Amino acid sequence: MGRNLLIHGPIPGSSILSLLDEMGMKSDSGGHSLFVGQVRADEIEGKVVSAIEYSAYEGMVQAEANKIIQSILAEFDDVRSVDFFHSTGIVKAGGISLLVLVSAGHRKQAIEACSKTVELIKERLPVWKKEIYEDNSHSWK
Amino acid sequence: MGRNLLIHGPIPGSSILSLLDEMGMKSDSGGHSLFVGQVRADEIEGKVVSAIEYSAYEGMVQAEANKIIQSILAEFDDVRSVDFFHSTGIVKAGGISLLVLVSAGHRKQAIEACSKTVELIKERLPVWKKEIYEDNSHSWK
Amino acid sequence: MQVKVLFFGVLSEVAGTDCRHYMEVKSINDLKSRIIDEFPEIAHYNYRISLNSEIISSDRLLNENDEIALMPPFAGG
Amino acid sequence: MQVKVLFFGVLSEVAGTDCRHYMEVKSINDLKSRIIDEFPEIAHYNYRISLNSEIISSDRLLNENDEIALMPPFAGG
Repeated sequence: MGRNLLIHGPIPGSSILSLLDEMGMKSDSGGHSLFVGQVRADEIEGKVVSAIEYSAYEGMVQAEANKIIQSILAEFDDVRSVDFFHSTGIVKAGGISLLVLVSAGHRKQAIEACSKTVELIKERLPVWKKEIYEDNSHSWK
Repeated sequence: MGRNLLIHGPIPGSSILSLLDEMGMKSDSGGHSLFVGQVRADEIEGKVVSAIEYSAYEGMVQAEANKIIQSILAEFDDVRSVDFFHSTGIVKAGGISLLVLVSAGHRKQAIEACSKTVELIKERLPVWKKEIYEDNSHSWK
Repeated sequence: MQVKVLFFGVLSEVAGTDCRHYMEVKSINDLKSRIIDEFPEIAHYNYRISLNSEIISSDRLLNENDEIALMPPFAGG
Repeated sequence: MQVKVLFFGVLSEVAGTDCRHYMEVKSINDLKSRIIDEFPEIAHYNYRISLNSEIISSDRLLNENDEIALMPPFAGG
């Protein structure tokens, strides 16, 4: 991945479109699986989440992302590319905080590898989140 | 689904964006799983696929689509919405012929239900395809 | 009494058309015989039959304006 | 001799900062003692330690300009 995977604030729809445009150039791919993670206006103990503030260990995040991508490419031989973006800073409820795109020759590996990539991001990417409630109180997750 | 799920020719990126815009209004969803099916420039017995021509039984396709959607909503209790589009007519290699979007409260059911929806579409949607090769010969699939 | 028959996928090529009307056919089995008489090659293909958009697996009596489709295995996606 | 310590997630709130420098610390264990002396509440949290962006699970000797991070469980996505 040549670009910066961390995006300040919510991930704009245009990032998704530009990834889709790149797809069009890879006519050897038959299936693309995308996962879009959105901040949910959850109610927790009577308080509604209004936003999440993400922080990342920026000096470590790219190296961990590369390890995740290499591990997916090693496990799934039909996968042609793995890309993802994660927000830092504040993302309001309804905003997109994670975008994962996996392209493969066929649908099966595209879908499985995308699901596995999301799991690895949650497990290994040095990112933390602070839930901010409508009353301006907060809680670390 | 109020709109027509059959789209003549390749599915434009703008359809994907408009689905994503609708997502933004559902802040009770936490995960969206998309599958994008693309026509692959496969080489088959020395001939390269230049396009696929899809035909559908239009009088039956919407009823089958509704059954697919109802079956997914019944199986996955965290799923909030299921939408998909399929091309009819000619889609050149590199063009998008299938778009599936499933939104759920949490990622696990979004991903599983999207994968299941793709399988049901292949199994139940009355759609046929004719592979057209670069030498203008063709083969029904 | 007339029914409409739709030919999909490879069968539209075998029949040379995607739609034909048949007169005075009593049942699905009767209709199948008529179609195979006309297009013997269709007998070599694997297909399902729908009657008014519902897939059926046994014989049925036909009524005026029924729509029957001959459907090879689906290949969407 | 000086090292840099980064506090992430809830630990940045407990420490009241996301970055501090410590002088004359020989090892990770030595550093941990110093941090806990200063912020005793940190002992109640679950966290991993990285040294120059690599997660470590045993003691290490420290060198000038090393970067150490205290990382609660990741919560991306």
